[in-house]
Amino acid sequence: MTGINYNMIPLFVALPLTVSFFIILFGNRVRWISDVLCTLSTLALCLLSLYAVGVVNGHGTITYKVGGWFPPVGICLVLDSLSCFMLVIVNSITMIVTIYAISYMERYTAKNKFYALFLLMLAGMNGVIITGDMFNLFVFLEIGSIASYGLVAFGTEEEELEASFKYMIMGSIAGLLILLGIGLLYSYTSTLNMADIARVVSEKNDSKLIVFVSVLFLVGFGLKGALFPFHWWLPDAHSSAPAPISAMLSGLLIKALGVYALIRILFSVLNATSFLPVFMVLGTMSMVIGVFLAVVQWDFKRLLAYSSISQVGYIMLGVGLGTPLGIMGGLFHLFNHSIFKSLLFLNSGAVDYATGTRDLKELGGLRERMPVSASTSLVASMSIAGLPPFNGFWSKLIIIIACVNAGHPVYAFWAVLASIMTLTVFMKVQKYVFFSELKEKFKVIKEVPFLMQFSMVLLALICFFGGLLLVPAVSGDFLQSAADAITNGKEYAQIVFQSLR
Amino acid sequence: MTYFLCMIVFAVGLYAVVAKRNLIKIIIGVMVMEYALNMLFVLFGYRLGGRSPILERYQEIKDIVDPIPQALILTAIVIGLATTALMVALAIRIYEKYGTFDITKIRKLRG
Amino acid sequence: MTDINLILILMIFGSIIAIETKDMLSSVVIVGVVGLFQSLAFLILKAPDLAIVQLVVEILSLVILLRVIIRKEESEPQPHHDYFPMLLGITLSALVLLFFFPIIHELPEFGHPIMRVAKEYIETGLGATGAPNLVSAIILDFRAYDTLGEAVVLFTAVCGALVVLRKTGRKKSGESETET
Amino acid sequence: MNKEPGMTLIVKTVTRLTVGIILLYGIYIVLHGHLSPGGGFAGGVIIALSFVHLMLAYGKDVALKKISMPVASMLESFGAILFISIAFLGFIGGYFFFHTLGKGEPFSLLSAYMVLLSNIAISLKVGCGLFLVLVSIALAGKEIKK
Repeated sequence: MTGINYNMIPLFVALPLTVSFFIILFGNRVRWISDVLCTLSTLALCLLSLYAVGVVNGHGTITYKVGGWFPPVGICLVLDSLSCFMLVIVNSITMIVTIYAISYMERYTAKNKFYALFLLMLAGMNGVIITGDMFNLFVFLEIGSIASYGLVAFGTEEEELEASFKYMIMGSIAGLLILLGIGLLYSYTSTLNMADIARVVSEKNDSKLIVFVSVLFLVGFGLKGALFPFHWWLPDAHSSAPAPISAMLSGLLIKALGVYALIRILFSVLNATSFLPVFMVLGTMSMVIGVFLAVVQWDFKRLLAYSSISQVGYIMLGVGLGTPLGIMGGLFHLFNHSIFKSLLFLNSGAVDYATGTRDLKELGGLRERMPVSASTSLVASMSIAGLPPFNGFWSKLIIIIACVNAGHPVYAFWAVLASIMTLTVFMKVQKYVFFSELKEKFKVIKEVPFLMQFSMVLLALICFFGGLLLVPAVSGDFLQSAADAITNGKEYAQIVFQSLR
Repeated sequence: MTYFLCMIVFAVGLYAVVAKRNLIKIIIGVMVMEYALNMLFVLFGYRLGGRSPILERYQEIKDIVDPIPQALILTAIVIGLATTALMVALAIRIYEKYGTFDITKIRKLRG
Repeated sequence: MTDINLILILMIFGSIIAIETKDMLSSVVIVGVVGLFQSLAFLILKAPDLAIVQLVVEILSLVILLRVIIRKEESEPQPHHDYFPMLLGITLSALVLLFFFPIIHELPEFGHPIMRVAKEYIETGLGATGAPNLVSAIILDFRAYDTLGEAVVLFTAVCGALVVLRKTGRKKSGESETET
Repeated sequence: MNKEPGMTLIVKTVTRLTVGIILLYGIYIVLHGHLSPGGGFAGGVIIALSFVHLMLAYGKDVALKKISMPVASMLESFGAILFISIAFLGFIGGYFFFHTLGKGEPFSLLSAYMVLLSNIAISLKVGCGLFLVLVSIALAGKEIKK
């Protein structure tokens, strides 16, 4: 292996950071430079993440020693198949959302600051995904969160400020609980490296401390990821933000900072498999309660936000089953949900952009005036409701089959019920927004600009062909190996130490 | 015992964040929680009769307190400052729009 | 040991007073006092770097907080006979303490950290980095990546604060600017 | 409020004497970060505080005349870029953040070059960034009064 294979790993963080610094430095002078820089860097990151998948498939897990210090002393970055999977999702959707934002954000002032915060949020997510060090995870978690607080309040209207403040309080408490957990772990094991902690923890017997720390992480990351009892900040924050940010928050941020980090720590580091039933119960509850709350909403984005809670519940249920099939279904649903929920938020942004309202009762019949938005939204709705042949169908099917196989038919029943309810929710959306008759005042609206259409079509295509990811001939071991990385969480420490030479 | 006292400070902050209805009091609660955690980390690294982790010339290297928590807390303090600054900025804007810091009066959003 | 406990008890009382005082100005000032106590505690705990940083950061956040509340004559609102949040707060705090209590004995005893990794820093720190201040050596050489993150957090917060404090958020153009 | 911006004459005179000393102390803390307690963050905050001191005593216009907001913003980004380029410089040695710059002689001012340079970059970034936040908060506070 050559050196270039390794030095690409820190670029996932360093590239967006550098570009955002340059955008702040030069963005005021030349108008187009921030558009170009942001698009190019996200494109480069997207390609880099695909390249990383190739490298990891070829060589197995790679570890990178920052500063050349050997891990327990220095910080190491770990790139295994699970992190690759997340990197591909995060970076590709970010690229598409960036294209959308070029046109959409013309409505707001201070566009270059938007790009800077956007890239910082991306850097935070990438940093969380590739890190192999506990405290480093906390630092990048805070970068991503703080950037998102700023972005939620980007419009500086009353609702946005209030939502952002609420989100910020919840986020700070979550961050502090995670920090408390890290502190207790440091005192207990005297190390911060994840693999090292995993090794030390596995040598000790059952201790109450590990249980307490796991609960802290569960609450902390659950707050960030909007699991059921901690979900109530999400609808405000996600519906108040500008549409590209809602897409990023709902599609990526709650997964990268919440679900991924939780899975990584509980499975790989603490090896707390006794928490799996808790995952399942919480997942099922958020699945059902989220969708019931979504039915009664009349605000387009708020409805989508509640449905996000429900879909995260599916992911947690799948992962919580603990069987290889369930975990694979959960991960596949994570991938799918990122795509169709981003697409739906972009659609709602397009509707908002064209008509100026998000109230379902006021809208209607937009199908005639906005054909692209309407058809992409139809694809996304069918996908999220789990109709074949779209990707959402396959992942829900896998989760339900895994439930039955693992001997939990009750959970399978709830999953089916939530799926039917989701169908109702999105039939409502389609009926009130795009079908029915065109209202008088919307006779003159135009379809949104080309770049916005382009990104929506791109996402809809992925929705359509996403199901192919299940076929090994198409995707290789992309999905399977990521699921294996969770299933074999126990071997994480061993794998990391082996790959350090 | 010392650890437990530290956690009481943390609990007081948590209580303030959950129970208080004033934006500034909530910010103060978060600050208090941060203090408690910073303190806890440094307590974890303290060594009875230790000396500070700054070496002097010709000094025998022994009995030095754990420098890692100190380095971590340096980072955490700055993160706390950043969070506080952003929260205060939001609070100012909210005051500008609503003319009050009382969150029971500014509930525009549902649940 | 006793001095630390004393400072912690003072911090507990200080924070309770800061939270329960009706007057905003005194509340903010008392938080400042709590922060200064902490700075003192850091000095006793042999962390001079932290004492300096805590001191200056405390002054700065005090200035920021005072800037907000000054000339806004608004004291704590009267209680609305709404005891639910208060009960919730007490319950949550009590739960944290209750669950923390049994695990204290599993932690290393106060004053005797394990220091497995830290030993390496102490032994090789000066030789490997050339900086006698080990904390500086750790944050800027061994764990410089964290510090990059920390600098970026501050950068993000500055960016975010500037974004939030903008005068107008949206461009006033066209008919479609109907915000709720 | 009196007609002149800022506080009374006594405060202004004292400020004129102390502000330079505080600034100098901040720079000292930054440059000796690798030898004695302190470092980029503490020093940067002290530098920002010296400007805040000026701002509180003389009103924000005087402080903004010394260093205006666009300049501060530029210096902040410049500090950040300097820091990350130190990180990129490590690629020469094979690793991100590798200390390629050498160690120098321990216990002298010009030693541990990477730590020294990083401290300077961070102090630039932190000082200007916090100054920016404070000025914009002060500006926002002005608007409420109107």
